[in-house]
Amino acid sequence: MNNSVNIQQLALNLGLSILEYNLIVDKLGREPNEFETYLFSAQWSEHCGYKHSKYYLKKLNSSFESENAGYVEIGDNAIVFKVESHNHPSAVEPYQGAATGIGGIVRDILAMGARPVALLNSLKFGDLKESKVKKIFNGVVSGISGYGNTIGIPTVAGEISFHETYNNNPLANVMCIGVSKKDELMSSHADGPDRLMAYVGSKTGPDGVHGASFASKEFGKEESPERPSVQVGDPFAEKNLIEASLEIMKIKGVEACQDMGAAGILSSTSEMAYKGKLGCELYLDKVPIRQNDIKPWEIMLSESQERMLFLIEKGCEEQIKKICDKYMLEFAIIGKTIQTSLYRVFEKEQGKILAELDIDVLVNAPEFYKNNVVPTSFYINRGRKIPSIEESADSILKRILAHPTFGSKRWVYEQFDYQVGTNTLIIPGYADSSAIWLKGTQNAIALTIDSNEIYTYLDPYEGTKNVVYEAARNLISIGAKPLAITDNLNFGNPEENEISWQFEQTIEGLISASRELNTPVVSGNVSFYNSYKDKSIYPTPIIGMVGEIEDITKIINKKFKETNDEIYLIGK
Amino acid sequence: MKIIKTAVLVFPGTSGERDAHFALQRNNFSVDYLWHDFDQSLEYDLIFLPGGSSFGDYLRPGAFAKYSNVIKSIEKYVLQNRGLVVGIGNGFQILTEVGLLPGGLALNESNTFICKDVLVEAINLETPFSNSINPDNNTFRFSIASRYGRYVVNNNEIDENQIIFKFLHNPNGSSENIAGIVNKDMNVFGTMLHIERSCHPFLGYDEFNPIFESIRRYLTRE
Amino acid sequence: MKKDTPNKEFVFEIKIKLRDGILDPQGNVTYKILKKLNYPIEQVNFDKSIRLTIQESDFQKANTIAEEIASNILVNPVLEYYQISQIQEE
Amino acid sequence: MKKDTPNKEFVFEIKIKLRDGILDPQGNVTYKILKKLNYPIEQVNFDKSIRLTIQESDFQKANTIAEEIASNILVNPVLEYYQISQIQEE
Ligand SMILES: Nc1ncnc2c1ncn2[C@@H]1O[C@H](COP(=O)(O)OP(=O)(O)O)[C@@H](O)[C@H]1O
Repeated sequence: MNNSVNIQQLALNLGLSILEYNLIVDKLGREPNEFETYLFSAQWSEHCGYKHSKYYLKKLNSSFESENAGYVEIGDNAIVFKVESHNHPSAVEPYQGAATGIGGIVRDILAMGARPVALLNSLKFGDLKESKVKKIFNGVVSGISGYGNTIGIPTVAGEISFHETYNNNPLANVMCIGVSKKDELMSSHADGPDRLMAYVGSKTGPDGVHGASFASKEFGKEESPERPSVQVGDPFAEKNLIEASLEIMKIKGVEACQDMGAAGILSSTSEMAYKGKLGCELYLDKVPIRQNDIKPWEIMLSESQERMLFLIEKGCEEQIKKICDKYMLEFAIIGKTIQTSLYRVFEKEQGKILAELDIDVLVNAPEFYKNNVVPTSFYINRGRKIPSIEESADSILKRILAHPTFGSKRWVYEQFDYQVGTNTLIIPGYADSSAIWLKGTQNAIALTIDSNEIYTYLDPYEGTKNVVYEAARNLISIGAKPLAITDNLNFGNPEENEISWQFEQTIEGLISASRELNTPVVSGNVSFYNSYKDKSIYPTPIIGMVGEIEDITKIINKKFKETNDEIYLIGK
Repeated sequence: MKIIKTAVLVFPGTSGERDAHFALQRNNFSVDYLWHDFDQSLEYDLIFLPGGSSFGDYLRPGAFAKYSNVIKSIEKYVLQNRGLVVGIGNGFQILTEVGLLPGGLALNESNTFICKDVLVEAINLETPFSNSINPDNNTFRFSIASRYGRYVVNNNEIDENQIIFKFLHNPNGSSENIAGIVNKDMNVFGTMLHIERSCHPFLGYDEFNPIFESIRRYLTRE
Repeated sequence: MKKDTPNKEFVFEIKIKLRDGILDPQGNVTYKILKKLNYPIEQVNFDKSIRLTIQESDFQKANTIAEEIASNILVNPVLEYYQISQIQEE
Repeated sequence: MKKDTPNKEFVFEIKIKLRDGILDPQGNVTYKILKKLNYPIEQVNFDKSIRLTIQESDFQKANTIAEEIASNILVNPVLEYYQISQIQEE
């Protein structure tokens, strides 16, 4: 198997391009072995590598790629927040897709050392008349309910719209907000050699090992082509992981933390070491596994849920193990940091070496940039005349009101526990934003999540600015001061010219609006390839915004108060 | 004022413990958290089993909590009538699973989780948990948040005077609109109503919480 | 059963199991608890079992419908597989 | 299975059903969906099915344990009853 033709073929089957493959060989000065090829295929995937978005995102967010989530300060508190998508999994298995989406974003916030205190979501579905769409809608809502409620984090606000552009590509974006004392935030950077890498959480199984079945069709004789790639969420383990992690982070000698998300062990260990300008060694026999026939590369790439990586000094293992036992979680030391910037994976300590790579080659996926040109569709859209309206206002109004996008969302949000934590000052349906009380103070965090796929389709630049403005208005409407933005950019295939242009325009719009409002973009996420049979969704940037309420007694909601009160319209 | 000592139990998966803590403190109870493997005798005036879930509720809500050490201590505590026990949500489910309260909690009629405010009426005001309620002002708004909130009980397992609260509009299909019950000795109270969420006007509820008020009155009178 | 129709009732059990390699959180936790209670348990699996009562003129037709419902509606093949069997009314 | 023990493995299925008169919301909701899709469906019931793999020296002992686990732990007698059966490993 270890001859060049096969390795190259494997690389291609795993989704690397020939260009990327050659780049790897070039940078390594040799051909990667089979195991290493798997590592590259995951670490250089769009999902981990941000190949098609890095160039733009750097313009947007100065701290891009440095920590798990961004934050703002309110009083002594750091408010940590981020939004994440789980669009593709939700299309395939709506319940588990949405559930594991929540799990992932919650661990991102947790990894910063913050206790997650609220969830929001933005959901996009196709035409509800289609039975397939209905099934996805039901599944996503009950997945959020099942997972979010069980881990005891309130889902306090959100938005849902229905449009045929999402018929085959639903969007499930979830935003999580956490609170930490400013000086207790956790780093995700390794800060010295010979620190131990501690694995905490559920066991590793073959969940979400992408490309596995695909690759094995070509290569595998013994591999089962039936390997599942759908992850199942275990909210009980997540709840335990939240409590355990917060306890572990209090231990002196615990230096860094990183959740195991996409490409689990591989990306968490390599990025943690790389950010600390170090290398690391891993011993795969130490990883707690769920089934014996799992392969080394599967262990590395597995996206089994509810796992965390901690970097610790020698000597605090026992304390951590005790906490893990208390919370019924696995604990193992799976490796350590080393001074040389190499990424080494061993079958076992002093055993066979499976990979030895320059860590910055592994971690730094190539960056693609296109010279975008304005697509003709934009001019066509811009040239559209306002259609003459024949229908009566009465019947148009009825049609609008009957559209599920404008209907009451009560059926949805009543399935979410929006009150647990008893910090929810504004519950769903009462105002355009929610507010979470920082108990012990007069302050609250104001929260909203917004998008408008029609605007952003017609003009991604202006549309995106509009969404940012809307988010800010929603915060202002309850008396909050907008502070910062997180975003999730849901797009089609970035290799297409039109999509690439849409993406660039969206970023420009975001930069412009966030400067105008003085609300920096502190975190975010990109979801590409939301397309089906070559048809991409409307560009859908989703904006989460966080604001500050200085005095919770001054919060206002949108209910009319008294008869004969006068109504004013402000603006034009 | 006599200090009322309360233990809030925490099982793996519990999420309502801090809510209970906040509410109890606002009502001037002193509060300790107790992890579920606690097996000493319980030197408290009130034992509070909060909401959330326990062990993921993966078999049935509350089913596995039964095997925690603390349960044996609670059984003794109840038998010897050493104080009061309150179970909210998952706490209620645990108390029925253990057998300290009759009946059981089944999947809501709607097959979905339900989080909303409901109106209930207090119909027995002669219990340690309801003695402060004014008969002319006995309707309250409380929050529910559960998927397994449908209370099921056979008529012959429960006496009329064990029912403290009834729903005005049944949200989940519970037998006889029952929203909160006590055991025969009237020292254990269970409900799916999140009474601990009704503790602060900022959170949309009255300051006055009839249940905490009644408990205080009962325990300080003795 | 309606008296005025020639149709018969057939009851099928659709047993739905998780595919190999798919996490079974319910089974896992139940296993851990039983282990802790010192039962000589090796494994616990949670399956679903759904009974469908179908009205049709003959078994073949009813069976086809049950298969269709199972595979199109009740089961997600990326996670699960199913077994179908006729059961006699108790 | 551990090689150094004389024990054998026995697998039991515990089928848990709702007692008569206890509403089955999952079954009801699924029934309504199927009805709407025009299936000739009369009734849908959701049961639980739990497989226990028990290690014991003989069937009798294993069966006693399975019964004990089922009746003491797996079933809430207020709401449910169970049936137990041995199954052959597939
Ligand atoms: N997916 C969701 N999750 C939680 N809450 C939601 C969701 N969708 C809508 N909501 C809540 O329902 C209420 C009404 O939402 P929406 O119909 O978008 O109204 P508006 O246009 O006035 O914001 C808001 O409080 C919103 O936060």
